[in-house]
Amino acid sequence: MDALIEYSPSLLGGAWVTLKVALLSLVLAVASGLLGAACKLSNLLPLRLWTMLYTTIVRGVPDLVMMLLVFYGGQLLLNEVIDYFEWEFIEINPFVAGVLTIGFIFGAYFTETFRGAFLSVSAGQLEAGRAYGMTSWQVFLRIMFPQMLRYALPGIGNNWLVLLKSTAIVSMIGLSDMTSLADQAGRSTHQPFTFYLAVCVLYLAMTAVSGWFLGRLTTRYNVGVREANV
Amino acid sequence: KDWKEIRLASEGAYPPFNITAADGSLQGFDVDIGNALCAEMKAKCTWVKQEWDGMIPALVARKFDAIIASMSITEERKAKVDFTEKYYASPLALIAKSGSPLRPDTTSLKGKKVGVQRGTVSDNFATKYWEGKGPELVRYAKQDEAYLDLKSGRLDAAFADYLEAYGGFLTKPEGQGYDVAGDRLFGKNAEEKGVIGEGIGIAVRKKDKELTAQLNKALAAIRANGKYEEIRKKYFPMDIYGN
Amino acid sequence: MNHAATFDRISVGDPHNSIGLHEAPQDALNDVRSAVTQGTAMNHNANVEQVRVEDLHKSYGDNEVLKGVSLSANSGDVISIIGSSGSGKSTWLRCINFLENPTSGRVVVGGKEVGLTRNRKGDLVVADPKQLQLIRTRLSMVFQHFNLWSHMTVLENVIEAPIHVLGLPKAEALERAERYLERVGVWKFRDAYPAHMSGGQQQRVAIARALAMEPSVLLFDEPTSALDPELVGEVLKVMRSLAEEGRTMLVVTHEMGFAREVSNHVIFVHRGRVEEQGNPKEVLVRPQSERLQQFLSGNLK
Amino acid sequence: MNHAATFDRISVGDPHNSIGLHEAPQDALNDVRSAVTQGTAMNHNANVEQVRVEDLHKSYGDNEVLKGVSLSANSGDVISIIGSSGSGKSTWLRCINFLENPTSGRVVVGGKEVGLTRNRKGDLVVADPKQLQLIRTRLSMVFQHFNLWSHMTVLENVIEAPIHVLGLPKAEALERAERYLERVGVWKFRDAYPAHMSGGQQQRVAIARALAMEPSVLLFDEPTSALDPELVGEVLKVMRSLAEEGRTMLVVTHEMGFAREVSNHVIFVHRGRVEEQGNPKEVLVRPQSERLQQFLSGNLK
Amino acid sequence: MELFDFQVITGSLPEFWRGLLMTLQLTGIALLCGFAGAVPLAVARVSKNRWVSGPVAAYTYFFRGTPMLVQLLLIYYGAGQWQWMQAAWEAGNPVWLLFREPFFCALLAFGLNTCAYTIEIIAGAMRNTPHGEVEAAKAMGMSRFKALQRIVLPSALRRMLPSYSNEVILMLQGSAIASAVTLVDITGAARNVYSRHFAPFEAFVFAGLVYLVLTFLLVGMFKYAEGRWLAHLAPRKATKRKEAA
Ligand SMILES: Nc1ncnc2c1ncn2[C@@H]1O[C@H](COP(=O)(O)OP(=O)(O)OP(=O)(O)O)[C@@H](O)[C@H]1O
Ligand SMILES: Nc1ncnc2c1ncn2[C@@H]1O[C@H](COP(=O)(O)OP(=O)(O)OP(=O)(O)O)[C@@H](O)[C@H]1O
Ligand SMILES: [Mg+2]
Ligand SMILES: [Mg+2]
Repeated sequence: MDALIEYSPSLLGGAWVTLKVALLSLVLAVASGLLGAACKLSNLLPLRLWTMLYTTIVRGVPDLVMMLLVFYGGQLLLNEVIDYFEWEFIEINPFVAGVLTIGFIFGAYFTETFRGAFLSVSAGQLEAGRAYGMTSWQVFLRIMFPQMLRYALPGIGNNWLVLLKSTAIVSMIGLSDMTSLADQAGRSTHQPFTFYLAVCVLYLAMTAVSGWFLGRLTTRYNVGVREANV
Repeated sequence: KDWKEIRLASEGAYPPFNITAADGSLQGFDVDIGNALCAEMKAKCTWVKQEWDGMIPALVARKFDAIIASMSITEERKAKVDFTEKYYASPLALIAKSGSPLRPDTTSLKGKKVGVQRGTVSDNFATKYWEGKGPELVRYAKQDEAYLDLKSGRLDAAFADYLEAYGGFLTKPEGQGYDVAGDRLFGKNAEEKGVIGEGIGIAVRKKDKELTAQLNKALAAIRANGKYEEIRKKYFPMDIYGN
Repeated sequence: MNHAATFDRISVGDPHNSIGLHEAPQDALNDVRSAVTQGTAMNHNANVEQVRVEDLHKSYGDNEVLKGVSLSANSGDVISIIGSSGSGKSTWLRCINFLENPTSGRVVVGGKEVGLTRNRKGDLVVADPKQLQLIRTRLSMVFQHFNLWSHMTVLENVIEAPIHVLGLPKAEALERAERYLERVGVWKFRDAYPAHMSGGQQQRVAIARALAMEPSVLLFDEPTSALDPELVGEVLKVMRSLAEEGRTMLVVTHEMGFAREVSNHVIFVHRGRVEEQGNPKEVLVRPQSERLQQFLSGNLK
Repeated sequence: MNHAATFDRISVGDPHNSIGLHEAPQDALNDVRSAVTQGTAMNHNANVEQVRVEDLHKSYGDNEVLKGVSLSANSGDVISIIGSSGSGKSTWLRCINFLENPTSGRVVVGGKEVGLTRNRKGDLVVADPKQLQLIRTRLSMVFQHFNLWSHMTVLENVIEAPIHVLGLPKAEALERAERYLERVGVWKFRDAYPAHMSGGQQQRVAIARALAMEPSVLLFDEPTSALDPELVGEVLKVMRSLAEEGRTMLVVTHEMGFAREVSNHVIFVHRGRVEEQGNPKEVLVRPQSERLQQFLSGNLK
Repeated sequence: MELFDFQVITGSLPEFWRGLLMTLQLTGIALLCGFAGAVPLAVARVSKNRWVSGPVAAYTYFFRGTPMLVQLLLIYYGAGQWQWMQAAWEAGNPVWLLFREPFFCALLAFGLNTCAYTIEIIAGAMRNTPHGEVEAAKAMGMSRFKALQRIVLPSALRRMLPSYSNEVILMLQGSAIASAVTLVDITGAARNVYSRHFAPFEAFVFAGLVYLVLTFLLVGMFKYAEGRWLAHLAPRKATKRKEAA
């Protein structure tokens, strides 16, 4: 317990890193997810093929490998370029690389979630939008998106929780997130379980907050809907 | 480059050599040695914490300039990076319940489960000389997980760096009732010595020969001026450099 | 009708001709907007052709639903389209504003042909999305299943398109919404969500939503199916006054009384073909074709 | 009517009385099943009361939609419920099979009162779920919005309940499905999904789905709203033959012709109250109340 | 430095093969059990009765809220910590002996985890079943259970397919942490190879390729499943039907 108190400032610092990485990646992932879903449902074959490739490869390659490739592979390539031009060493910022990689990976998962939700919006609703002269963008923004969110929220919740925990892989590229700090603390103090449990509590706290927030969103986007009484 | 600034990396999860302090900073034998070397070289040191799995790729990708993380000098690693001279060396040891009749050889360990940390010298040694000849090898990601399983009874013995076992387990409360079983292994012949390795060194990019040379010089200097012994006494009661 | 002049004539399968439209789409849109905003001023000339459909075909897979249908509607025309279930009435209406892509045929809106090009599936699609939008702001549709936006209240449903498509200021859109919701008698439900309303109430909201666009052509797909006779009478009155304002209406309906009283032309569709058409007073009273006779004989009224 | 005897009489607000039902619910269910399976045999006695509703009230929040309505229907009765939009017709029908929980009132099905108890919200709910199911197998409903199961084909929609609720063997359910789908003319669409069908086709599937249950009472909510006159005639025929078989029907409708031709009793609902009722030949021709006169005056036919 | 040393891979193919089998067993069994458990629990999850839905909510909250690695370590190493557990092992208690096996511990952690996620996916889809369709089921005299079994669940299970494909793929990759409890799955094999040859790119990229192939197969399966079971949601698609002329 003493050890836990002693390490708590550093753990909380790690929690802050985790949260920052997770939230920024989420923004990126949702954006790429929406774009991906829109492409997958579009009439243009090349777009569909592209996103198909994106979602399959990105979901197919483990996060860890992706991280190694982007960060170290990318840096190696960059170094070649730097040496060629004899520039000063430019370092890929691990924070930026982490956010980009995780955002990019989870963009693929969000693509699938959003695609399923888009399919659930009844065709008539969209037709009405189109029939009134809305542009595709307006139909998307004003009709499809608000209605789709209701169907997507459960999936978004799942993806977010997985994403939150996946941020642990940034320790691979030298960022001290909450999990890696707890792991190191556990080993340094020979009390691994104390710190595992502490991590669980921190994650659960984050989950509780996001659960509350998702609940609010659900109420907001279920307005006007008669929920099936199952 | 004149190496007035050096970025050093360590893991921070390998007590007592490198650990993470409560404030998140790195501490331990490796870190003290690194700082002493920097002082000797009149260079400014910054420490980077890095997960073990990404250690060598990160060095190659120039995320930092040298690894001081109790990394054994082995042939495979030498293919990727250069090493300085050793800064300590450790024999291997079989850890089991105090008074256990087990010995570090295939006959005694027949049918027994022996835990090793994946990718360490003990793993290499056991794989080379024991695998398929009696003992069943179980590989762990981290050394202390092997100790946990040893205590819970899933393992009959753990095979590890003697110094790590000494500092990280045997002298700790959780290591009570456990001891080194049989002799410590230094390597009976040249081949075995080759596997056990030349000791623990500092890894440097192949390109930076100059840095390797400077580190070697500084290492010799702190061994000569007593600084090394001073640090060693802080952690271990016995000699750990070997010959 | 000067706004119509900005539509270019583009022939089927030749998207390159649409360059002219790309040069001034914004102007064209503003033009329509102001025309629409000015209300009915543009519709006074009763003999301007508003919609013409020529030889329209539509297949779903190998099921040919429309086998070459044509119609032409001038300002102030009310055309009823009748026919048995599954004969292709809804599909026809939906092809006119390109919610469904026809397999072949021509559509002329406001005097200018809609530029079409073939997509990979072999269906015709509008070559220029801007033109498609323009067309759709001029043709408002009331759906068979209402298709009210379920996440919006009644009022939001009605002001949505005027504000975001026509670009009306909110105050004006609200004023329109009040006018038309009052006209169909559902103003008091303005803050309810569609899911909490009765069928007839929903249908009237759908009508108000279409009216609030003040389009030159209205497409109705069974606009009174959920209404009681009294309301049918009300809606009938509304539609008559719209016709007098010079608006064109195409109405798919099952109510022969409705077809007889309101429209000046009736088209009987059978198995994807126009079987008979003409003045409803004649066609419905003295049907020529056997099919129409049979169709009308089931009629109770 | 021996199966009706297994329904217990339970008074409102006293769920403890329902013990008798718990003792033999399975028997009761089998009983109904066999009765239903025997087809129409049970319905020959034309003077058996099938449904009675007494003083039914229903509020949504503080909006009282039904203000005490009553009706009684014997075997073979066809009762039309007419009234303006929003007057509470659908709500009434939905209260009869407890899709909506009434605020107060009594419902008697097949001669036995439905045991009711109050839930936390103060609405009346059926005390015994088993009894509720029994009631619902005897009262089949055709919805205003069809509510076909979107993930099933037409055929699957129709055989679903006969197999899984009545426990019919599949072969027999298929045979029934064919019979009724043929009867309403959509047998050829049996493998299509509802989303790919025209409005009238969907409505007919919904009717066939209800018929395939061969219930003693049918509740129709605007069963012909999406149908053309010819089909209305067809459905009319089907309903007549059902009435001759002795089935009871409650029909919410806007088609006065329909009410006049098919039903033997018509009820005019206005603002949640029964304003006038009686023989349609009289009521619809010589309406007494001012409201009904006004209501019918909008009628074109 | 050569970019990719193929020798490293060819030399370790048998190890990778055994790893592949381990990964398939782990994820396959965990997904099956997780799904089987998730269906009834999802029904409980959407129940209006708090005493029924509450415990399920607590369960999914915990398992979705904490890292699977930590859960696995707690189950595996945590079990080994208890004196009584060790005593039970000594005594040969068949139930507790299961906890001695890393395979069982991993399966337990994975199964509980995927079950929790799947519950939320199914429950979400169930809540979004079109209102009218549930009413129609009730009106046909279906009991609550029948309506669930015949209408709500079939419809929800179809609509959840895209989300569930995510879960399956996440589980496949999540199973990589099995190597933390001494199991040699694909990732474990890669780690062994990595530490033996010090070729991180070769080992991990090859493992990545194996996962990629597995994912391709899964995506293909899901695409097929969607084509088969989600046809009714496909944007107005042409259907071939036998029109009686
Ligand atoms: N779920 C609900 N929540 C609140 N109000 C409702 C709900 N359902 C219906 N209402 C209101 O109850 C009233 C009666 O509705 P009902 O559907 O019974 O009308 P109706 O007689 O069937 O009309 P129509 O002929 O238009 O179908 C309407 O004013 C409607 O707005
Ligand atoms: N998306 C679709 N895919 C395949 N076939 C379709 C689709 N939509 C409609 N159809 C078929 O096209 C035919 C015409 O449908 P349409 O909706 O135009 O009929 P309708 O004349 O409006 O009939 P109703 O009076 O019943 O509404 C029908 O046989 C229908 O089954
Ligand atoms: Mg139609
Ligand atoms: Mg109604």
